[in-house]
Amino acid sequence: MEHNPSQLAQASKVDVPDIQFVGVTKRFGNVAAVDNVDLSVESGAFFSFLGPSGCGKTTSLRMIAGFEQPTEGNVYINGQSVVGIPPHKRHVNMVFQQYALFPHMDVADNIGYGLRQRAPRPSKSEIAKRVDETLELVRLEGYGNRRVWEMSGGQQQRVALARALINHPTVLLLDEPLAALDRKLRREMQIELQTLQRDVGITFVLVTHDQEEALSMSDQICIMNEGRIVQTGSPRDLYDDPVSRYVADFVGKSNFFEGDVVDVNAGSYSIKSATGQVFSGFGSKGAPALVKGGKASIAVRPELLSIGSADGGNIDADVKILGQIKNRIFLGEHTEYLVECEGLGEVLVLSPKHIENIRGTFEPGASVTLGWMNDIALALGD
Amino acid sequence: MRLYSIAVYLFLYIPIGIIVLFSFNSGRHASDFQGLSTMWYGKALSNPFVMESLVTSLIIAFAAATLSSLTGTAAALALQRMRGPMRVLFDGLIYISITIPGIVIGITTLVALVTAFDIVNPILADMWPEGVKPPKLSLGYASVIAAHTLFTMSLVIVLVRARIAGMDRALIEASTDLYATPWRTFYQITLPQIFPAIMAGFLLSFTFSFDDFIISFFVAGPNTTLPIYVFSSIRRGITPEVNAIGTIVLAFSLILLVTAQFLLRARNERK
Amino acid sequence: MTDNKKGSWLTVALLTPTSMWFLFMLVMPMIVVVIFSFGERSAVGGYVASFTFDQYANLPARLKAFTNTLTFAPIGTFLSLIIAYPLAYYLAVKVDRRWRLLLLVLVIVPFWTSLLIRTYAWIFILGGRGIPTLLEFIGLEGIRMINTPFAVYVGIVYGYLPLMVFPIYVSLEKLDKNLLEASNDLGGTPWRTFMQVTLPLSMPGVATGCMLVFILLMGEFLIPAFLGGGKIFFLGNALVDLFVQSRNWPFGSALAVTLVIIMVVTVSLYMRLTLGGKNGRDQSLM
Amino acid sequence: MSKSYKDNMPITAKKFMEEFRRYEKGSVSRRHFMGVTGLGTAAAVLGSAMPSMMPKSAKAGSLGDRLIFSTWPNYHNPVNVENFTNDTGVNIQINAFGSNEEMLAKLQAGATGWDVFVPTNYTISNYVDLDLIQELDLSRIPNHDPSSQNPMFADPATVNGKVYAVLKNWGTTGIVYNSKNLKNGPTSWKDFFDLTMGEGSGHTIVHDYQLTTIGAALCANGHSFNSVDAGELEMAEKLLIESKPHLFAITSDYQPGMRSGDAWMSICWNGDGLQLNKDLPEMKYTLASDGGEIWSDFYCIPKDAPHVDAAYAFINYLLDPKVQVLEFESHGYATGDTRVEALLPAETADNEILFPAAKLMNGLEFGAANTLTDPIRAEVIARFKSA
Repeated sequence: MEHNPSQLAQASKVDVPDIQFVGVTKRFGNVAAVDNVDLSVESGAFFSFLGPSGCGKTTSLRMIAGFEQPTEGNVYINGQSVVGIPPHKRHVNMVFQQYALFPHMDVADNIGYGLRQRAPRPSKSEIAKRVDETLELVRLEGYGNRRVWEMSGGQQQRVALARALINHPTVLLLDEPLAALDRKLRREMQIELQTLQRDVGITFVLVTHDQEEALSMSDQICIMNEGRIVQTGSPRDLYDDPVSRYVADFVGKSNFFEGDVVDVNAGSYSIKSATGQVFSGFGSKGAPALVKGGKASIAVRPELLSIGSADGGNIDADVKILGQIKNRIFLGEHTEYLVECEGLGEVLVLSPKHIENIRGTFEPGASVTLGWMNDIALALGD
Repeated sequence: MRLYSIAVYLFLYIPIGIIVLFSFNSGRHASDFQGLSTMWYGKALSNPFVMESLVTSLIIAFAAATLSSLTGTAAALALQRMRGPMRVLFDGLIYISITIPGIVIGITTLVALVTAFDIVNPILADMWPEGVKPPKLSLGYASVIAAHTLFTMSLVIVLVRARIAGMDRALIEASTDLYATPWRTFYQITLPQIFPAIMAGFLLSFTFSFDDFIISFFVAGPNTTLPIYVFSSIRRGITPEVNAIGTIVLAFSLILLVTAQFLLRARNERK
Repeated sequence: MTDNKKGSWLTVALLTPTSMWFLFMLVMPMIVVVIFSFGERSAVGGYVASFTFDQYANLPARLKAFTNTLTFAPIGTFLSLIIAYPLAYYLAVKVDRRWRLLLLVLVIVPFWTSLLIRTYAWIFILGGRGIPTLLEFIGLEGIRMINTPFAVYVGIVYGYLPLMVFPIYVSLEKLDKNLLEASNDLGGTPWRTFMQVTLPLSMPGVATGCMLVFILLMGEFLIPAFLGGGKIFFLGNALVDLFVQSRNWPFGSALAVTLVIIMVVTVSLYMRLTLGGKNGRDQSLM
Repeated sequence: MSKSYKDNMPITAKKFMEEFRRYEKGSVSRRHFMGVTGLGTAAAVLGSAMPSMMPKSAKAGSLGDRLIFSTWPNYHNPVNVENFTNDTGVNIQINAFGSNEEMLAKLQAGATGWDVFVPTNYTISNYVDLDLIQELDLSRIPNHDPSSQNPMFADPATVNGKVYAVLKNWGTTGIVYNSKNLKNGPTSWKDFFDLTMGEGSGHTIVHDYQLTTIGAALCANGHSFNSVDAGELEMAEKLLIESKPHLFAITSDYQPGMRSGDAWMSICWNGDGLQLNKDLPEMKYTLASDGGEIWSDFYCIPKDAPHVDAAYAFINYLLDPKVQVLEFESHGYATGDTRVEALLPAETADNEILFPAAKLMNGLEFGAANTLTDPIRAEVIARFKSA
């Protein structure tokens, strides 16, 4: 485990990750907010920390920024250890959750703030020029003289971005930057952030509890729980190959059928549920192997379930279970059914529009058959 | 509701009206209205004692307000980062110095200072070389300012601390994140943020000190503040001069307010 | 580590002036006064060292001052509250935004002339040539106002009204007007809306205002002296009298110590009751 | 007329801000800024209104530039004080006091900084005993002429053969009453208290310090004005407390109450009596047949006076007969100095309030030294006030 990234850095500059955590632990009192974390963020990546509140993602971000110092372990930025280095000496910048714009300064003064702290200080005209360029970058031309409180939420967000980006930091940190925006604006900003990141080529590190946000923007997502990293990977990896029920549950929606592992066969598992039915599923890539006799769940994504009439005749599936429709929600491009399956609990099914069009919809209360193919079912530990 | 409010404003302003009206009284006694005249303004303004006591009050109020703004702000900044028994001790002292009546501050300060001077002055006299007049500690500007500052400093601490507590900590983090050193963060971000509270503290302290009678009465030593002058004039037959002084002070405060408003507006327009 | 060390040095440096002030202007004077309170008055006035409880034993000689202070202070506070509240409510909720600031400033303007002079104006208004003369026109003769408890209460309410209006205004101003509409919308009569929504939400302001006024009234000296004609004695008056007329320092010290104890105990109790402990303290005092 | 009124203003707001900016940036000198903005004029006007603010270094001679003077309110002619300042360059700070006890309290607390103060006859020996005042060098007060002084009033200045004070003026303490409300005015302190608890209930003022109020009650009981006898004082306290519910006020500021008509009767010094009577003829000043106070006030120099030379010069100046005439016109008390009396209009000598008939004076007593410090009297008045 012990290696020295700065030596590596000298060996080949290109391979040095922008951010690297080695055995980082942060304790507040007796509580470990971050517990022995190793990770690295490649240069130019859009990297997200995802997890529920209190999982340690914000603390990790704050250790990169320098607001917190690790209790144990080492944080490297650009191959250099930054432990003990205060925030103002780190070449990273942050976009704060509530933006933290300076209320007593106008927009231009906010954006130029970082430049003004430089020694030697750039000339007034130089600062003004860079501020104008950055305003343009975030599409706020001409807003320089506005007071920050006169700006809308989305505009404030851009000012905060501009204030950080103007410094061309090694890494831009974003702490739940979209949390304060309404749904529609959030969607727009997600796209905008992604585009911006590609344009400026700076590494972005985002903290969010919103899986949709993380999935849609990031190259790499690090899912955390109780201070530890659960899984790191691309959005697709996480969705298709979650290493645990926790990840599958957090990334997208999933149905779980619990039971005991009764058979293990070359990466495929058989799990006996409470109803006595035996389901099989594949183990996930990168997940620890399940043990026979242990507890596990079969995970099936709702969009991969088929739904058909109670006689079960018209669906093509390896496994079929019976249930009764409890609730139905029409969502436009698909219909969402909540089906009560005796002994297995509630199962969520997403039925696409084109199929509904052909087959017709099921009314609440109707008895139905649910089915899936064995090769899409995953067997996951907790 | 509206009528009620008008009645309350009348209640607040009738005495003021009376003061102003009587200041134009040409008679010798405040409550004997004998005709309009501005003679008492002339008398008040040319009365060196009125002017001296006004200047004394201004000096004391300004010094107390400045001192308490500085020490109070410093203490509020320090206390905000402090925990444990020392914090509890300071909280207690602040609480007590705000709670105890001015009259008790005046008396305790008088008693303690007089006792202290009785001990220190002979020692000073002994220490000084023969033939040179030894310095002698006594009541005066320093003692009033110090006594006023005890109360006003705690006032500033409470005000500034509330402001710091209400301040977004992220602003400070944002500043350090943007390469500002702790000192630059302090004067570029923290100070402007808490400045309204410091200013409010300064003004409150100034007002308190300027209007204080009872503490000054005990510890002002040879100095006569305006309230002391007014008090002693009132006790043995008030003349319209006192009303004229009151009106002048009121007018002066109003002019200050309007000027401040004007300057603020000018600054905002520039922005 | 060095950062922490630097931080603690800074803390000490920032606190030094304040600590000096507390030590030399509060703690030591209180100690001296406590010592004095066990002494004796010298033959010509002043203090003679001694250890006796005589001064404390003589406290009942000022019983009336205690009972006066402890009746006038709470009643005066209450009167200020019931007169200030509707005004604060009017300013915060009813009045047009454009006029609000002006009207607020108008509440403080009277404070910019000496309390002494303003109180003195009341001597005239309540005196024989003032309101009683007006009352004679409508046939009410022989009404005396000045130098009565009524006059003292008028002086108290007049002197402390703004201190009550401001905190209440602040807490009412923060109140979300939607809440009032919501309550009305849910069928609350205006009175019920007031009792169940407005009043509870303005309690912090009420508590702050009451405490400010109460603290100041407990040490009041000028208002009873001027408007009570020297007949209505508060502890403040008794104290001044002991130091500047009788020159009985030990007895004055004992009285001062007693007053401080009463203040600290009543105010702590009050805060515990209304604010539920420590956290409310800062807000409550301002 | 077509021009805007603004043209006549010393400076427009905009111009002021411009100038202020320039001043801030340092491109303008302070003098220029003051001149352009008119602040210089304002400062000059203010300065001239505050003569004491502008040190008169040209005139400041060997006397120094300041003097602290503690006296009673409305007891001096401001013109005199101003003239003295103009002549000598000594600025005078006046502290006003309402009772001798208060002056004593201040001096006992020490560190007053006073250079000259005005005590009443009966307090002087106390000050000497307490070592609070200094012996006067009369050669430094050439305007003081012992032969022109009425010894009856001037004598308390000499203690143990040494002169510690010089006479300012004298007066009596009697009763003022409103003859419209009280047809049969009081002639004694007994009447005073009887009327208070009877016909005039709710309309009487007594003083807020010990000597006169306790003295009046003592006289009403047939005792000496100056008694320190515990039994007699107990009776006096009883009378006072009994009368308290019937009082209008306990204050030495009795003129407003009398003038407004609220009060009908008060313990009164003759100078105030004179002032009241002059303005409102129904106000009658009378001495009580069963006793009362006669008093004289003095100039003294405290032991630790910081400006002794100025103090002597000031006292000497105030004793100049012509200056004393001006003083008299301001306060209305007889000076006890024949040189001054000679300069006053003839009718002054006939004024009964100023100079009461000898038979009335006979019952009056000078305040006794021990009343000032007596602990029982101190506690009696305090208990009465807080009862």
